[in-house]
This record gives sequence, structure tokens and C-alpha cells, in this order.
Amino acid sequence: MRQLKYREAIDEATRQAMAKDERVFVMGVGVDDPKGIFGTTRGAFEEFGSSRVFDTPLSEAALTGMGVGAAMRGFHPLLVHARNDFLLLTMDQIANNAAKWRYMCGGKLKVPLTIRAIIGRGWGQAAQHSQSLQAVFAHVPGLSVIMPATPADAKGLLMTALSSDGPVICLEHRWLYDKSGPVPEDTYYTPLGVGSVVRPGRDVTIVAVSHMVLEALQAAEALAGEGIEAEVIDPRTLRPLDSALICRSAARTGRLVIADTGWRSYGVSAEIAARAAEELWGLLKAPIRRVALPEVPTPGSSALETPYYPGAREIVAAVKQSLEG
Amino acid sequence: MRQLKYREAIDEATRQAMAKDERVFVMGVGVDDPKGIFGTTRGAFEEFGSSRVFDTPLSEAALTGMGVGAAMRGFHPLLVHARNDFLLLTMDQIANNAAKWRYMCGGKLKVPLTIRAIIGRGWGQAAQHSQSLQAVFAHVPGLSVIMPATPADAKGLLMTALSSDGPVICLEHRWLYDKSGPVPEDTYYTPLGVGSVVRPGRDVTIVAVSHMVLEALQAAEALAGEGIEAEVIDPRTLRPLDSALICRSAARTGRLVIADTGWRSYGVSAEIAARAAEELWGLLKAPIRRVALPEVPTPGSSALETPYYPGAREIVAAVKQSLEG
Amino acid sequence: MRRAAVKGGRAGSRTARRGPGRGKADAGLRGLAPALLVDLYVTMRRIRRAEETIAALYPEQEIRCPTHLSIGQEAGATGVCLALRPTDTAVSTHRCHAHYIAKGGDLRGMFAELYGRATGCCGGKGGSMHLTAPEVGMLGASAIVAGSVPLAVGTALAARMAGADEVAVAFFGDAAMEQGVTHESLALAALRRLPVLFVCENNLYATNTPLRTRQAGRDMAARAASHWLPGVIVDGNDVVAVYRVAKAAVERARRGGGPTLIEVKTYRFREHVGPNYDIDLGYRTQVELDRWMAREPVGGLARRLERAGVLPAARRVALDTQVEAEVADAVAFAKASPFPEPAALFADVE
Amino acid sequence: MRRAAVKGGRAGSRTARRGPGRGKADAGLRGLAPALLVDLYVTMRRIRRAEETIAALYPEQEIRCPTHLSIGQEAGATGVCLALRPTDTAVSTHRCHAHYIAKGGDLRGMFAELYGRATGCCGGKGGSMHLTAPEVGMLGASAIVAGSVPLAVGTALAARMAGADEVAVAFFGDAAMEQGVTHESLALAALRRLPVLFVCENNLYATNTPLRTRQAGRDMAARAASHWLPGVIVDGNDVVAVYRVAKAAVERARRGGGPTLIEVKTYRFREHVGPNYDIDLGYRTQVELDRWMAREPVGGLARRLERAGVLPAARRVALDTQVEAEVADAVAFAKASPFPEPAALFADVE
Ligand SMILES: Cc1ncc(C[n+]2csc(CCOP(=O)(O)OP(=O)(O)O)c2C)c(N)n1
Ligand SMILES: Cc1ncc(C[n+]2csc(CCOP(=O)(O)OP(=O)(O)O)c2C)c(N)n1
Ligand SMILES: [Mg+2]
Ligand SMILES: [Mg+2]
Repeated sequence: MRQLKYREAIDEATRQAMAKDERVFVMGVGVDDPKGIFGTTRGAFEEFGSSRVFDTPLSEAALTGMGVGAAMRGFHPLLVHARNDFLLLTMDQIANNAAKWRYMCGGKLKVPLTIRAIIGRGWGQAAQHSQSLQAVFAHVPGLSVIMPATPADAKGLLMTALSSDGPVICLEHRWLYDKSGPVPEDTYYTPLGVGSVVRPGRDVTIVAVSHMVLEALQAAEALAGEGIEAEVIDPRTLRPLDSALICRSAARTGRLVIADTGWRSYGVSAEIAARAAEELWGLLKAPIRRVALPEVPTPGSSALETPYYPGAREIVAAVKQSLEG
Repeated sequence: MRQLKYREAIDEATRQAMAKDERVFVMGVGVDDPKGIFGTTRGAFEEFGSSRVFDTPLSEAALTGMGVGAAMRGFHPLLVHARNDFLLLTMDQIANNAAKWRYMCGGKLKVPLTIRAIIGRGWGQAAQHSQSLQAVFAHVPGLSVIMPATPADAKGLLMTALSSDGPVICLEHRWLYDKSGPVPEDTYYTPLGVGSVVRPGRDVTIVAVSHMVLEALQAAEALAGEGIEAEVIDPRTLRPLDSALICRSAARTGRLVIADTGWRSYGVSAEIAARAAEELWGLLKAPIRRVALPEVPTPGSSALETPYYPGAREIVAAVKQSLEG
Repeated sequence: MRRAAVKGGRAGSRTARRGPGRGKADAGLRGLAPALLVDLYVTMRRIRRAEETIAALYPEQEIRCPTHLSIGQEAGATGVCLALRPTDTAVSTHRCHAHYIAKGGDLRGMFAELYGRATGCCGGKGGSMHLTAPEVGMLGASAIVAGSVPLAVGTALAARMAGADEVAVAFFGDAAMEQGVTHESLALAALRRLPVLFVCENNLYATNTPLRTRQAGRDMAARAASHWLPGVIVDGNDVVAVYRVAKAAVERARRGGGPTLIEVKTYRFREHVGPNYDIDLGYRTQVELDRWMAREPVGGLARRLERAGVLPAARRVALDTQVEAEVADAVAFAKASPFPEPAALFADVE
Repeated sequence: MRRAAVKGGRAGSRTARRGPGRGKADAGLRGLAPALLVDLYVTMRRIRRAEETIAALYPEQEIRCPTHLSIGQEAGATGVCLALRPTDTAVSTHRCHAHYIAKGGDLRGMFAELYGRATGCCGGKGGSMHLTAPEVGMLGASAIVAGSVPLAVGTALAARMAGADEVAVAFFGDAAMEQGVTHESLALAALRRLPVLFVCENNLYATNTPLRTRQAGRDMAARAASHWLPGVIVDGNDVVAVYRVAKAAVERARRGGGPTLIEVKTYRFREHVGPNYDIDLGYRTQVELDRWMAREPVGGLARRLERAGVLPAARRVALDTQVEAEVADAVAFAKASPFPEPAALFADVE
């Protein structure tokens, strides 16, 4: 099948969704900039022009509220942020308005709003430009949270987000944009709440989120060399979360390792572990292991970035601990 | 010992901290109002005057930044909010500045800032005035999060917060202010990261947060009537979290039920369950049970508030499930 | 910043007394259709009586939600909303009863909502602070001060993209001018010349805190300047003056002339939240309250229209009776309505 | 809003050329001590050469963090900071090198920080966007646009509470005027008459987006009016003009006269982030760039001081050589410094 880069898949999804549905428009800081947002919005700008793809002032909070208002009025705004850290400026509009308006008015109005934001990493971007805040959004009822890890999922999930009638937060890891993979040319819609088995295996289940999926696949490769067959599962969406798939797999392998791009405590790995512990009572052969960020802000120095970010090596180590029971 | 109401304990802690340390001052919307903040700040206003206790405009974001700036300049601001929902307006200042400044400057500056906010409940305050957002803050390294459930802890933990040299988020449940309990008259400092056994028991461990401690005690009372001895543990602080205490107890009882005032998914109950599952491998006799809010915003109608909020009844049910294994 | 009328802006002061003395013709009413003037009166009367009824019933504790009454402020909501079409939209705040009613929201739906019933305008899920009636353009309200302001900018943007000549109104209080998002919204609307009316009802207080302890200046309209949109001050207890200012801003917006910030100078009679008077709290003086009550807008317009021969006493009494019946019917409907089923808890989430 | 000088505000235009023609005495310099004028020059030169050195070394990929250079904008940071005392405080943005240096921050600490070394001014933990030197009042910087603005209001409040006559400065760019928190901060400082200088360095762009597509007007100082504080526009490529405006605002603030918003009209020569020129991106014209480069502040002051006989060429060359040595020493120090130990990762958190 045709190969596309992650960034190209997002660009294609955006343009196909806009072509199918004139209510979809794109706004955000730098969305019309050739260098902006890793080139994921420029294509739409060139195809649909500045009336449907427009640059904005640095007023993230009001822009989010604008998105909610435009959504209530029958449009589907795609609001784009260069970094998910900036979403912290918009938490009131996201959690108090976007997530709740439909509920507060008894379903009379809906808020079809998609918000894309990038998880930064590396090159000393440091504490305020490299956070991975999915747990914060996944905690809020009324929101959907998607974290595509492959080009195919990036397109399929974004298409679904842009056709859904509620607010969706799409978090994209910076290190995924240049990765390639097969992507169907037609429009297709990857359902929310359905994870995927990225690599089948019988000995241990590794649930990995976003960029950690790639690390998990590397880890699985290395483990295979030692005769250990790891099954890698990508939940793809965190809210809703496909616990059934995770639990089926872990029930079979008896071992579960969870790898997240965010902080460990009160993070995504905690919810997955908690659900598995609840539902897999008596079925696990070893304690669940979590691979996630240590409890500190992102350091600037490259010398500290290395020990800060866990990866395939740490996943392999966690799997081995798990195999030792 | 002398009995005080929760609200009185907070008032006393504030005044004692201000008397001991002239760098402590109080600001927030309505802090000088006799009816404001459940009367927890008026006493300090009357004792120390408007130079150290002052009302503010409705600019929560800038006020938080002001707090950070004043803290860096050697003061200890106590910023007070009538509802923790308003903290969503200040997430950038809390998570990007207060929590990270010390780290970003390599420890050259510290941010001793205490932020109090109230968890609303009942009387149809609905979706935007009744959230319980502790999980959001507990996830962020650089912050401490405290949730006192008793008057004694309210005083002791607030004293500690006001003498600590980092940012502390103190979340107080509205239904606790009129509860009474013994409170020492002298100053004392309840350490962060040390939970308390509120009621000893041998059959099951109930970890309860904030107002859920009261529900857990009711549940324990009811269970005792049936010969079931529940141990009730109040972690008191969520970041740092006293997992050791929780695990020691659950290791002994073999059964763990967690009750939180927030939403279930990606909530506080998930982290506690995840840590227990990791550390109590082979020591539990039944799956961990979680009692938390359903995955919906707070409804307005009293007819819906009742099914929305779990309490002693649900805790009792969870305990019984746990005893059935 | 412009003052809508000599008497505008100094609301509460001597110069603000509306209408001429006996005999003289009322220039303020010139050119306005009698039907409109009567409608202004009936709408204000409906708001007033609905809220007085809430206040009267509140002690029964069957209205189980916080209620922020607009008694004394009816002219702002009424003057603005009657300058709108049903297809024009409005968003509001915690104090949204008047906006909901003035925009044409159904009284039964409002009372049922306050009573937490399934028949409420929000199915009982929102309560007093989130009244919604999309069928007449009332898109709801946020209980977070200034939270709904940017929504109006978004609906205006959407309307333009849809090629509709709708106008969007954001109602908010003086304290909302202290929230950054309000300033971002004003600037965004000005930048894109969007058809938005920013209506700031300045009642001089936020909860029990006077404006002077919250802002360095007194006029909210002054704050429009730095975002490059016009700001207008109007006597918020003169519904006719409010209507004229709103009408002009609406027409300007519809023509593509861009947004306007309208400061409506007015005053709240009852406590910030709840049914009672609160002079005992001591944050405002009886003198101040009396001065504003003397300029109470509903009775004020009644006398004025009678003087001008637009609405004779007899006809007014008939209309008042009609309003009483509407309100009584709405209360009865609410009380007789069922509460939502527990299952409703899980509906309308994602 | 006030324009600091006839030539202020129209920066980049003809009228903005500084200083008199040959022969005539330079009125702009009148009353300023030669030592100060030389200090203004040396400080700007230090900033310029430090940043040109960063640009030159960046391709080595040993500076492993995003660097936002102020080349062309040195006059703003310099003119303001030399009007301050070391005990006065400043906070800054992603583009903070110039503020750090002008405030008196140590060059070794800065370069070591850029190189991610343990000897960096933030121990290697902050990088280019968070330069901090509390010992000289540089309290750090936020990489979130406008994120640090309210911090200055807080340090000013604290200084007043401590009975100190310190002044707090918030440096920010034109895009920070689009953030609500900036407006909240301006209003708060005005309300409490706090000793704050809000210094908006308007370089006409945010990343690659021109001001006109982001704001409805051109003058940032105009945005002070609605928060009831004075706004002043100054030619940001004339360090002497900046110094005079800052000095006046600082003295006013110290006297308890309250905050001032100073708009420094200036221009960035290099790309938004990184060492290169970016005319190829097409978001600005060569003509515009050339016009501003012709008004480049460092050489401009050099010529002016030479003309005025304040700083003869020979002495300037000596000073320049000294600056070269400082920068070279700082780079050598940085490159020779150790990286932080992994254990440092876990220090300075709670
Ligand atoms: C962001 C935020 N802060 C504080 C509150 C608490 N609160 C509710 S209403 C109110 C006063 C609002 O004053 P104003 O905007 O003037 O409206 P008014 O009540 O006078 O109509 C306050 C402080 C809130 N709801 N939202
Ligand atoms: C809240 C926020 N939004 C977006 C960004 C991304 N960003 C970094 S710098 C910048 C441009 C800022 O422009 P300005 O404030 O004028 O400062 P300048 O870079 O021109 O010095 C942007 C958009 C950010 N850092 N923070
Ligand atoms: Mg008000
Ligand atoms: Mg700029």
C-alpha cells in the first residue's frame, strides 16, 4: 500500500475532511506558515485558502472559546497548537466549556471541536515545551482524547475526530512526524475506543502510548532475539479506552508492561494498570510494570535528557522483571 | 482537647502562620468578605489588616503569576479561590511557572506559594462549580497537593504548606467546613507525605480522600455492625503520597477499597490502585475496588445529584464485593 | 468611548432622570413604534415578575440551585434583546434569567429548570446558571466569569462563514472586564471585524466587592479603546436608551462594521445570589440603593409610556395580569413536572 | 499614549534617523554622563557579539537548545536595564539573552547554560529560554508567551510590602499583548499603583506572522489606556531615547507614581529562532530589512558617540577588543565545563 509520512497523513486527513464537509475549518498560531506545525496545515491552506485556514493571534484561551462558539453554531473547528504545553492556557475553555456545554444544556447543543497539539521532545526545549499532558485531558468527562502513533491511525483517527460531534483532543508526538507507514488513499474512519495489536506475541503484553509504541516495537524486536515474544498493544485513544483489548491480551500472556510518554504518578499508566489489576484478578503471573517519565520537569541539558526519557531499553528491562515474576 | 470546626482550624492556621512569619500574606477574590471563603480568611483580615489580607479583581491567572513573583521575591503568598474549578484559569501559571521555575533556574530561586481552593458540592451548583480536580494537580512534578479531611489536619497541613519553600495546592471540600474535631492550640506542622490511620481494622483497608474519609468512617461503622473491621486510611497528601502506609495496611488486611471525591478514570484512585497492585503482588485476597465519580459532568438537578455522588453505601458495597473475593 | 446620551453614563445621578416633566413631549420616544415600546415594557415586566416569584418561592427550598436575580437590571437585557432577531445569538453568565427571557426563552422551561425537572430547558441538568434556548438564539451561559465571552466571537465567526447576517451578543458583568479572556475576545472580534455586541452590564459590584477596589477606572467602555473597537456607555435603567444604542450597534455589525462594546450602567437590588436584600452586609449604602431604586426601570417605563399616551393604565393592568398568568402557569408546570430519570445522568456526555 | 520623541514611534521611517548632521551638537545626548553613554555602547556591543558568536558556533551543534537571537534589538534591553539598579528586578521571555546580559548577567554562566553545562546559570537545566541571574536581579524567563508578565507585578508587590523602593520590569514581545494575562497584569499594576515597567519590544512579528494579521492596531502603547496606566512609544533602535524614557518611568515608579507601559519599536534581523537570516521565507521584504539594518543600533551609537566626541575610535576599538576577549573566555569556559551529573536530574524539584 502507499506509504505516507505521519505529517502527510495528517495533512491528507485534514484536506479530505475539509473537502467532504464544508463546516470544517482550521485555525491556530502559524497554521498558514510553510514551516508551521511541521507542515501539517499548509496543504489545507493552499487548497482551501485563508477563509478556511487562518493564522491567529496568540490568544489561545479566547481561540478555544471561539472554537466552542463556532461549533455550537454548526461548524467543526480544527484548532491547532504547536505545543500541548500551551493548552494549559485554555484549560478553562476546554474543561469548563467544550467538555460540559452539551451536558449543561441537556443535549440541546453539541460542541464538535477538534484540538490538535504537539508533544515536544529534545534539543533542550526544556520544562515548558516538552510536556506530555494526556492524563490531564483524559481525566475530564465530555472530552475524547486520541494519540495516534502511526500514519494510518493519524489519518483515520483525525478523520473520525473531524466527523464526531463532540470535542476531541488529538496529541501528536513530535518524533512521529517523519515516520512512514502504509496509509489508504480513500477516506476512512478509525473508531474511538478501539485499540490495535501492533505486534502479536504470547509471552508478555506491552501497552504503549504514542511515541512509546515505536520504543515498544524496538523492545519487542530485541526481546524476540532472546526468544521472548512480546505482544504490543496501542490503545490509540485514551478516552474512551479499550480496556477489553488490553485485558484479553494480558489475560493470555499473564504479564503486563505499560509504557507512557507522560509522568508516572497520576498518569495514563496508572489508569491502565488499575483497570488491568481490577479485571485480571488471578490471571496475571507477575506484577504490572510501568515505564514512564520520572517525577521531575523536563531538563534542558542534553546530558540530562538522556536519563530523563525512558525508551526501548527500559521497556526491555521491565519485561524481564515481569518475566522473573 | 479543644474542639474546632474545620473552618476555624484553617482560620487559626492562617493567623498563626502570619503571626510567626511576616512574609505570609493572603489574597484572593472575597478574602476580606465576612461571608467569603466560608469565613476562613476574615479572621486574618481583622487581625492583620488590608495590607496583608486583600481582596482582588477577578484575574485569577495574573494573580497566580503575581503569587509566583512575590514568592520569588521572598514572600509566601496564600492565594485563595472560592472554587477549585477556577484553578483551570490558572493552569499555565501553576504548572508552567509555579511548579517549574525552581527547576528551570537550577534551584537559584524558590516559589513558596500556597493556593487554597474549595471543592463544591450540592444545591445544584452543577458542572462548573462542583469539580474535584486533585488528579490534575497531583500529576504535575514540582507541586505538592494536600487534601485535609479533619480540622486537625487542616491546621497542621496548612501550617506546613505556609512554611514550605515550594508551591502547595490545598483542596478543601465544602462539606467539611462545619465538621468539628480536636485541634491543638499551639502551632504544629503535619508533614507532607505522611498519611494517617483514621480507624484501625483487620479485615479490609479503605483508603479515602478528603470528604470521602467521613463516608468511609460511616461505612466502617456500618460494617462493624456486621462484624467486619475496616481500617480507614487518609493519605492526607496526594503529592507526595504515602504509599508505604497504604501498602502496609493492605498487606495486612489483604483487601483494598479506594474512595475518591473525583472522577474515576485517570483519577487519584487509579494511582493508588496502581501502586498497591505493584507493591502488593501476591498479598491481596481480592481485587482492588474503586469508589469514585461516574464519568459525567456534575448534573444540576438534585434528582441527579443523588445517583451521581457515591458515599458510605457504595463503599460498604465495594467492601462486601472485596470480601467475596 | 462615547456616551449614548447626556444622561447616559452618570446613571444613578441627578442628571439621569428619564423623560420630560408633565406636559412636554417625550423626545426620547420619538420614532419608536408603540408596539415596540409596549413590548419593551411587557418583557421587563415578565423578567421582574418571574424573578420576584423566584424570590418568593425560594424559601420553599424546592428551587434547589443558586439563583442570581437581575431585579433592577431588566432594562439591559430587554433593550439589547429586542434589538435582535431570533436568529441572532446570545450567551450569558451566572446571572442569565433576564437574558433568557428577553431573548424569548420559554418561561415554563426556565422554571422547570430551576426546579430541576426533566421538562426544564436543560432537562434539569444545568440549573439557574446555564439557561439555554437555542430555538430563540439563547445559546446558554457559563458560571465561570467571562467564560462565555469568546463563544460569541466564535458564533459570529461561524455566522459570517455561513454567509448569514446574524449578530452575536455576549452579556457579561463588570468583573468580566478583569478576565484576560474578555480582552482577548474584544481584540479578536475587532481584528476580524466580527458582528459581535459585547454587552457589559456594570452594576458596580462583583459579589460584595465594589468596582473601585477591583479596577483603576470607572467606565468599562473605556476599555474598548485599547482593542480598537468602539465603546459606548448607556444609562442601563433607561430601556429605550439601551434599545437605541443596541439597535445602532446591531445594524453596524450586520453591515460588516464590526463589534461594539456597550457598557450598560445599572444596579442590582437584591443580594448577589439568593432572594433577599442585603443592605445589612454593609458593603453598600442605603442611600445608594434608594437612589437607584428611585430609577427602577420597569415602573419608570410604565409611567413614561402612560405620560406619553402610549400605554394607558387600563391596558397596562391587562398586560400585567397576562404576565402574572404566564408566570403562575410556568410555576405550576414546573412543580407538576417529573424529575429526570437517573438514566439521564449518563446522557449527553460525549 | 505619548510618543517619547518626534522621531519615536515611526521607527524604520525617514524621520527616525538619530543624531544631528556633522558639526551640529547632538541634543539627544545632552545631560548624559559620558561614562553612561560608553556603558550603553559596551553593553549593546557585548550583546551583539555574544549573539553573533552563538550564531557562528550554532552549526557545531554543541549548543543543543533553541536560541532566539536579539540581534538588531539590543537597544531596548540595554536602554531599560541601564536605567535600573542591580536590586531592581527583571523577567523575560524566550528571547532573553539581551535582557540577561544588559541586567548584568555573567557571560560565562550564559554560554555554559547554552552548552548545557553544570556551570550554566541554571545548572544546565533551563537552557536558552530561562536565563536567570538573581544576584543582579534577573529573575528568569518563561518560554510561554506572556507567561512571565504577571511575575513582575508580584515582585513589585513584594518589594513594596518589604518597604524596598525596587522597580520590577517585565520584558515581552508584541505578541504578548495578545495574551489575556498581560491585560490582567497591566490592570492589576495600575489598580495598586505598583512600581512596574511593562516593556513591550515590538519587533513587528511573532515568529513569521506580521503584527497586522494579529492585531487591529499598530501601537502597543495604545493598549495601556484601557487599563488606566500611561503608555509611551519610543524608537527602539535609539538606545539613548530608550534610556531616557525608561529612566523617567523608573523614577516615577520609585516615587510611587505607578506603572508604565513602554513600547519599544524595533526589529529582529535574524530568523525567529536559530542563527540564520530568513528573508527566503518571504514573510518580510528585503526593503524592510534593509531599512532597519540601516538603523542598526550598535554601530549607530558608535558613530554618534564618535561624532559627539564622547567615544573616539581608538578607545572604542580597545573596548571592542575587551568585549571579544570576554566572549571568547565565556565560550572557552563553557566548552571546558562538565555536563551535569545524572543525579542533578532529581534536584531542585519540590
Ligand atoms: C472565574 C471566576 N471567578 C470567581 C467566580 C465567583 N463569582 C461568581 S459571580 C461573581 C461576581 C461577578 O461579578 P460581575 O461579573 O460584575 O457580575 P454580576 O454578578 O455583578 O452580575 C464571582 C466573583 C466565578 N464564578 N468565576
Ligand atoms: C502561549 C504561547 N503560544 C505560542 C508560543 C510559540 N511561540 C514562541 S515565540 C512566539 C512568537 C512571540 O512573538 P513576540 O511575543 O512578538 O516575541 P518575539 O519572538 O517577536 O521576540 C510564538 C508564537 C509560545 N511560546 N507560547
Ligand atoms: Mg457586577
Ligand atoms: Mg515580536
